[in-house]
Amino acid sequence: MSHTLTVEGLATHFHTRAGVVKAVDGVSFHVDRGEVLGLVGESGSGKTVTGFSLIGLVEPPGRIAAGRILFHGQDITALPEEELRQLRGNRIAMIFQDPMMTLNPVLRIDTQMMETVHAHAKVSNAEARARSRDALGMVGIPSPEERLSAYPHQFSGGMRQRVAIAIALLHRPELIIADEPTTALDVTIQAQILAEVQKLAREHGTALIWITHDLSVVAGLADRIAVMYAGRIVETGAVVDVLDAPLHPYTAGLIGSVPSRNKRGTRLRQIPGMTPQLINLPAGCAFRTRCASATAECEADPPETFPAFGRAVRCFHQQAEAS
Amino acid sequence: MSTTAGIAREETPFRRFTSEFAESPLAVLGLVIVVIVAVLALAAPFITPQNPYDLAQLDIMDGRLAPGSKSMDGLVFWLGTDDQGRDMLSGIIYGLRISLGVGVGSAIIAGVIGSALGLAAAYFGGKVETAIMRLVDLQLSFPAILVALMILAVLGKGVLNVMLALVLVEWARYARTARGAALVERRREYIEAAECLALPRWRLLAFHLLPNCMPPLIVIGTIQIARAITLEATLSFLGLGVPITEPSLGLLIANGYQYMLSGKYWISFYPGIALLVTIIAINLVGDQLRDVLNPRLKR
Amino acid sequence: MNEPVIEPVIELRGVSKRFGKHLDAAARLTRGLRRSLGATVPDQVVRAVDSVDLTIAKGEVVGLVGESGCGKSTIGRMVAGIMPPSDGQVVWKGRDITAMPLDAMRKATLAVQMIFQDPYASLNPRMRVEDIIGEAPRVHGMIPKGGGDDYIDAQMRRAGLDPAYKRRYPHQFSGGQRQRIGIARALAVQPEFLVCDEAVAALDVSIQAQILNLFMDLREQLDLTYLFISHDLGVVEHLSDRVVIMYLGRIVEEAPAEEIFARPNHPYTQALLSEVPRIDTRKRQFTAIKGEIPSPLNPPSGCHFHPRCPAAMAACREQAPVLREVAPGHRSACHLNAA
Amino acid sequence: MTTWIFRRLIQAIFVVLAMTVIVFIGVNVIGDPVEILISPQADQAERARAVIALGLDRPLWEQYGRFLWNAVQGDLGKSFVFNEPALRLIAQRMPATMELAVTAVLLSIVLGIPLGLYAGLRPNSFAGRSIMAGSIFGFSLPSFWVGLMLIMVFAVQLGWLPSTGRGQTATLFGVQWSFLTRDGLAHMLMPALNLSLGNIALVLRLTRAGARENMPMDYVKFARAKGLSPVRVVFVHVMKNITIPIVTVIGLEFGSTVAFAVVTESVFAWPGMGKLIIDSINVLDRPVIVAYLMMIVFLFITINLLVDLLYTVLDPRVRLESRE
Amino acid sequence: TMAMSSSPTSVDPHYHTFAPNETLGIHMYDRLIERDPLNNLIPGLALSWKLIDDSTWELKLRQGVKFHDGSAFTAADVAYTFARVPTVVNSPGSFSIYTKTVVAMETPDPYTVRMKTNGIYPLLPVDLTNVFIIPKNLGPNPATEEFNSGRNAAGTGAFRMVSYKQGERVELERNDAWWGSKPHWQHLTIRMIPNDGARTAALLAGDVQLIEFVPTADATRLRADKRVTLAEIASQRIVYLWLDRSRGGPTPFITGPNGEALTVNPLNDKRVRQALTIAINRPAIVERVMEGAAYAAGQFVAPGTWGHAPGLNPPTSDVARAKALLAEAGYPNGLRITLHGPNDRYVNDGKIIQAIGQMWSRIGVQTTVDAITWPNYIARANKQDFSAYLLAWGFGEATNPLRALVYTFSPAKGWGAVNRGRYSNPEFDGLVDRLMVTADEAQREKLVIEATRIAMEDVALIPLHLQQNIWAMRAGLAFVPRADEDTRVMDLRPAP
Ligand SMILES: Nc1ncnc2c1ncn2[C@@H]1O[C@H](COP(=O)(O)OP(=O)(O)OP(=O)(O)O)[C@@H](O)[C@H]1O
Ligand SMILES: Nc1ncnc2c1ncn2[C@@H]1O[C@H](COP(=O)(O)OP(=O)(O)OP(=O)(O)O)[C@@H](O)[C@H]1O
Ligand SMILES: [Mg+2]
Ligand SMILES: [Mg+2]
Repeated sequence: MSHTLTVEGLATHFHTRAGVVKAVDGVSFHVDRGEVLGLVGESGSGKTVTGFSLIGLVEPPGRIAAGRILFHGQDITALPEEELRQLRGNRIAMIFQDPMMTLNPVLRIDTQMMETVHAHAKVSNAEARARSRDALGMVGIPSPEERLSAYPHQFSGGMRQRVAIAIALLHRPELIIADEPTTALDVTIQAQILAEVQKLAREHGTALIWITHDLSVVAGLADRIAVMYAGRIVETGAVVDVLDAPLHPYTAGLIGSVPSRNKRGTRLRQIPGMTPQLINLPAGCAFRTRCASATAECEADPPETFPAFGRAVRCFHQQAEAS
Repeated sequence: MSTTAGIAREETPFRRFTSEFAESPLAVLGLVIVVIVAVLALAAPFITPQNPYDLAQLDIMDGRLAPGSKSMDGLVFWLGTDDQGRDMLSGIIYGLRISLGVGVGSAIIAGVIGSALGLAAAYFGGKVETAIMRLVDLQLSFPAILVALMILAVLGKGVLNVMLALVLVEWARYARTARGAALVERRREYIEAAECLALPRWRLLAFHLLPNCMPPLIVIGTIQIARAITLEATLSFLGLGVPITEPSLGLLIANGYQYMLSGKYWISFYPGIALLVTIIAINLVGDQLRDVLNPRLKR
Repeated sequence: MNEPVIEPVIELRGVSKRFGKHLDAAARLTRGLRRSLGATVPDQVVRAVDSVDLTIAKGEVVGLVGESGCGKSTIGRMVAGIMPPSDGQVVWKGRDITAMPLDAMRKATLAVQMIFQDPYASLNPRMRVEDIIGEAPRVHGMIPKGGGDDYIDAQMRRAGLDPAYKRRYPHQFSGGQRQRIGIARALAVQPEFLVCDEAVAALDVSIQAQILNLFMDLREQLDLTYLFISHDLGVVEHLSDRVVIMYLGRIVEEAPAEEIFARPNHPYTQALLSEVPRIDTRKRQFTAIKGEIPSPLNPPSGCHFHPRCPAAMAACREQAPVLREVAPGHRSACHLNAA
Repeated sequence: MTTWIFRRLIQAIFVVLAMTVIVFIGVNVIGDPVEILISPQADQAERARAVIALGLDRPLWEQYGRFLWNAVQGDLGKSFVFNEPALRLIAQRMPATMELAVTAVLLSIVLGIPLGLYAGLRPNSFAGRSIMAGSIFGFSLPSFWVGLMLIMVFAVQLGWLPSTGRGQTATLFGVQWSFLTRDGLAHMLMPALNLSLGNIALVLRLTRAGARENMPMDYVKFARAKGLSPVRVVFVHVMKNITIPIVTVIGLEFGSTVAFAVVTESVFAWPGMGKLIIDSINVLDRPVIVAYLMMIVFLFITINLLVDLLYTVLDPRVRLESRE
Repeated sequence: TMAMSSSPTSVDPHYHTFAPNETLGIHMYDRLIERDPLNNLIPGLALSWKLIDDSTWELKLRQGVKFHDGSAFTAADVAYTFARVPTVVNSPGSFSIYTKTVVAMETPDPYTVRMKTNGIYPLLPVDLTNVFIIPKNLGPNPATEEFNSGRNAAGTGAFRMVSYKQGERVELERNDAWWGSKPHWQHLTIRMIPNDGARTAALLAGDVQLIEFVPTADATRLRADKRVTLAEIASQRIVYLWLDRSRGGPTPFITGPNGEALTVNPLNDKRVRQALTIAINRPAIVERVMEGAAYAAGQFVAPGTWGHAPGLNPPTSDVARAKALLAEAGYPNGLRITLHGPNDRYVNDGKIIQAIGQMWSRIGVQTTVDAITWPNYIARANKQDFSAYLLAWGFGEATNPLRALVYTFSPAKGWGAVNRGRYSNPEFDGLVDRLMVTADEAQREKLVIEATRIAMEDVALIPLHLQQNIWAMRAGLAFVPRADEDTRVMDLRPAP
């Protein structure tokens, strides 16, 4: 069985003045063709760094310290930069969080799209332009031909994000990493983009890693979910399983604190304490300081356990089934 | 970005700033030189062998002596003398005093005036802003050196006149910077919060807006000091500037320049070195300040 | 469900806010020139808030929802008294704020405090926490100059902060803690009314719950009234008694919270509610309202929503609908209701 | 666009008015041109005749009014000293200054941008740090001092380059240019370098700062995520963003460069406007001073205009309110 | 190629009485009467001149002289020139000061000119050494601009103009038809390099062959440099100090020793003036400040020159006596004074006043020195703004300074025009009045010497030194230095 992407024990560390930031620390997961994996976690838990690691764009002082990233069985971490470059934007694409910042403000949309075509395909300018136009049409931008010669600032945030998605689609990639692409957008616009992404996975069989901190979005979009906390994946599983029956106390807390899961006007269930600092994090379960069921045992690293088919958890005190 | 909860030591912004500043050894060296120069300049009357501004202490018969020569009454001129028999060492230290005084003085005055106007323009907006900014545009559309030349031609020489000219030339830069910074800061929510707390306006301007506009002002301040010193030197070189009996470094260089070709290098070489070292040191400090105080370079 | 008729604390009466670019002489000259040549030159005016009427009763929590740029924050600012309206009146306990004598106005301003969205930008980075919290009470003579440490400690504790941290600077706190500092700062002047402008939007989900709980606790302890601005319908639903929906500077619908979530009347509200991702709806099919949010610089004629509305009629294009009661306490601005 | 032109025009008129008033008053305060110009042998009657000949016997406001009236008709008056129209005098001298200033600016671009880019992309490398340290010298050295040193070393000691003057010129569009001949270029090298030193440092630092600021931006990362080559990322994506502040600053500095040519020209005996203006200030040749300053104002406005136009090419976000 | 120290303002020889214009002019034009290097009159376009009655001078003109445009030089050209001089428009310094004494002119034949003056005017030949002759066929009112463009630039001189670039250079070509001895150089380029250092550097770098006004600081070094030769001569430019005599009450820049205001002007006391002049160590200034390029002066002209008063030597410095004189005058504790001077006009002007400041301080006159740029300075000096101040005066012959500097300021007469100190002495004025109506040379010299003695003894002004004029050229060339500061390339030839 070959997954589109398999990540094994990925660790990405930043060597800063203040110490080593273990932004990603032993992360393993996989995605299959046509599958949407939701990568959920709080701010600073290492989601974005994971995303960048996957396409080899971790910049100094960061570097991949351990692990393998197998793309169709080929280890990306071992590839020379030039071959990696040919993968990027071609077979693996990424969409960034902030639509206002991802497009170069001083280059026209067509330039930014066509250069992507040219980077991976030897085609004429006319052909590149045609492809760009089609991609714009695909993400639902009206009158794409005219819009091609516009500048990013003439677009609203939602449209820019759709341009970014169109750029990601140019080469029909096998894998798209979407890093919170709708966080900055309004509800109605978010819905438009989610609709397009869904269509994409369905129609092209593209594998999708959807990074977000919003459980509700994942609930509606993803097939499987991976919950990150302090650089580690604490729980994975099918969306239905994880959301209905979280095994890790952190997952449970997270779900519990969503307002609509609580009765109106009552106090929300909250996770006490704060998200931890990743600098010089001590060994052991990073969540134990906030965890109600923590014991002395938790000062050791909890191993990954597989309590059910397709599920994995790292916790000594897994929650009871159903909440 | 992510925050520290458990740091035991109290970290004031100032402490953070100093520790970041100290990261560049070159900048620290610059600061040390600036301090030494400042101390030399302040203590000039107590440490120089001669008061180079007192004509009665000079004797043209000692003029143009090479470094290390002795005067008629036994004084050793370590760096030689100029054409008036002025001890170069004393002259340089006094010159530093004038140059630094002019530079720092004008920068401070211009800074205060300019920042006040800039802040007012940003905070009050409307007509006040238009009026002030038009004035700034007007000022900035003339090259500094020309303005200074004209002013000094009108006012005549003198340390105060040079300072006045420099202030007139420089205030607009501060005003523009202050306004730019204030326009950004003014939109920040902490200003709205202060308004919401019904704090008096002056308090808002002085304790909330101003301190947060300081970093860019400090940066251009240091750079303007260096610029002012250079400009003063250039003006003195062009024959406008400070009085000839109280030469600044620039005037010392200009005086010695005539002797360049005749091999009496020390008359302009040593003041030149002093000027250079001072300006470079100030710029080193300014450079590092720019990096440390620039929020955009912060991760 | 009828609200008991109690005194409104704050009332907006036909309040509008326009933002225009200041035209200098040259710009006026060209505009005049163009006009004289017969060209139509639109004024560059943003109608951020357009004749809004809103009444908030004592002890109530009103949620204000709408998409980006629709004027939520502007309303919040006008309510908090830090931005004067262009038109209309802001009435505080029956008196027009703008017409008040200075002293009373200051009191009114102090009574309405604001909690801001950005926990990083809303605290002066150059002040210690104790000064951030203590400055206003000192200035207004609530505590003695230089003293009042106990008072400050009490405010910090009430907001869930350890007073041991009071000599620290904002950058030494996490986002959630900073938001608490902001809350303590507001509470320190003993307000009756809090405007929370997206107060939890920037926070992590787990921290968000902590702050929301704090708001609810404070409401009980201090009998506070809230204007709760958010684009997160889940949060608004959880917290508010009444919900007001805005679209492009106008109120399109207002109703008690349960009512509006159960029976949304305005097409926009309906679309909004259907698109909100919910944790309980799995693997759903997203569909989207067509079109983009129009620019407030150049809003569509008539009902602002008509270009995106599935049920738009001819009248919608020409005439702006007014708010009409469709059920007790439930008002909506849609021509469909008139038909 | 129209608004913008109006704005510039109004501003220019104000600047010119303010400037002329200042010059008239200033010259009046400094002294009497006749005293300076007239032969020392002249007696009182001759002095009085000269005062009348130059129109200096009238009250100041009348002189000013007369000047304004003539200026509106395009006549800025004749030089007291040369008895030629001030404008023509300046026009004759301008090419020399302009070519010097333009060469200086070109030098600063050609040297400043590559060095700055290198220092910006490799901020922690030895070379990057050295470039930055070196650039401090660029704007710390007073330019007159550098000029002298250049002459000392290259002309007097080594004899490689001619010391002063403009050298051979060739005619193009009816104007004499030095850059068209080898000899002229040789003469121009030192003064241009001297004049550009500060600008090189400035451009270098701006480029470096721009590179440092832009490299961590999302759009750069996105460009890389698209699989673009590093060369394209740096030279198309980053460069175009860096160019904007550089163009502004070079534009603004061009005016100062022209003005600062005063110093360089006097050190290198370069026969440009700078020397003319210094001489004119010295002898209080008011028409020339006024005409020169007007020229500078005009230059500033033109440059601002060019910069703004360039802006719209470089930075699409600034579109001069043309879309209405 | 030669380098000038300052730029001519025009090629028009009658536009502006300005030394650089003259330097340019002598290469292109001739005058009726020329000066030899020591300022004695020698024939120019006129071969001889004599008084034929009290008010008429007759000049015999040189024959066979041709203008550059080919026309022959005749008396009509002289008349034309004299008629043109006062009509030059906008002239900031008109040559009519040299021509206006000529009230009428007759040209009895093409080679004779008779000039009539108003009464006796012995100085007319001297005036004539300033007026360049231009050809009559330039037509009425030739415009200054046309000279600059080269169209009118036709003289009889040794060179003809090829091109003129204002402020930069003038290209000239030898006029082989010139009547004088043929210049060595076929082409002459005159470059303007006002910056002293740059000028010297240009010579050292070999860019130019001759430079004028060598700065004193460089002269020392150049003397030792094998690549160059110097030519030096004492000039007729006296550097001196004015003392304010225009005020009876307090003078603005003198106070008592502790800054207290005075009620009288101490400078009206001859003892004070004497103290000030003998306080100055002139040899020290000459040696240290001027680096030897000057001659200490106790009167206007150098020894050996016509009009030199024998025995009137530079006052020797004597601190003790100066102090005594001050005490005698009632200032035993000295005075405070501000000494003014320009800083950009004369050779080492700023340095000289500083040196004097040192010397005065030693006799108890605490001196502040203030050097000001020329425009400002001269305007204030003309308004008698200062108390003690430095100026210099260049003159052609000995009567000139007496008449212009020391004679009582009298606008009506046009005498004492530059008597800025407002010194006035009837006895002296009487002598000069007599002098100006005396034609006999010996008698005149006697009167000059007597008047000079009176002025110097009374310390009408404080003479400091006479400048030395220095030219420098590449080795292997020889140049005739001139007392009148003119630079004539005709006098530059390969060294024999
Ligand atoms: N260049 C860097 N240098 C040092 N630390 C870094 C760097 N980039 C990221 N980190 C650290 O790595 C950790 C993970 O960051 P990451 O951006 O992946 O978080 P995230 O889960 O994407 O958060 P968010 O939801 O806020 O986007 C953070 O603690 C961050 O401080
Ligand atoms: N100071 C201002 N000057 C000019 N326009 C403004 C100003 N403040 C707000 N606006 C405009 O008014 C409109 C409403 O702004 P407001 O901030 O109230 O929206 P909002 O609903 O709070 O949006 P968001 O959800 O993005 O915060 C926007 O189009 C905005 O651009
Ligand atoms: Mg992220
Ligand atoms: Mg808002």
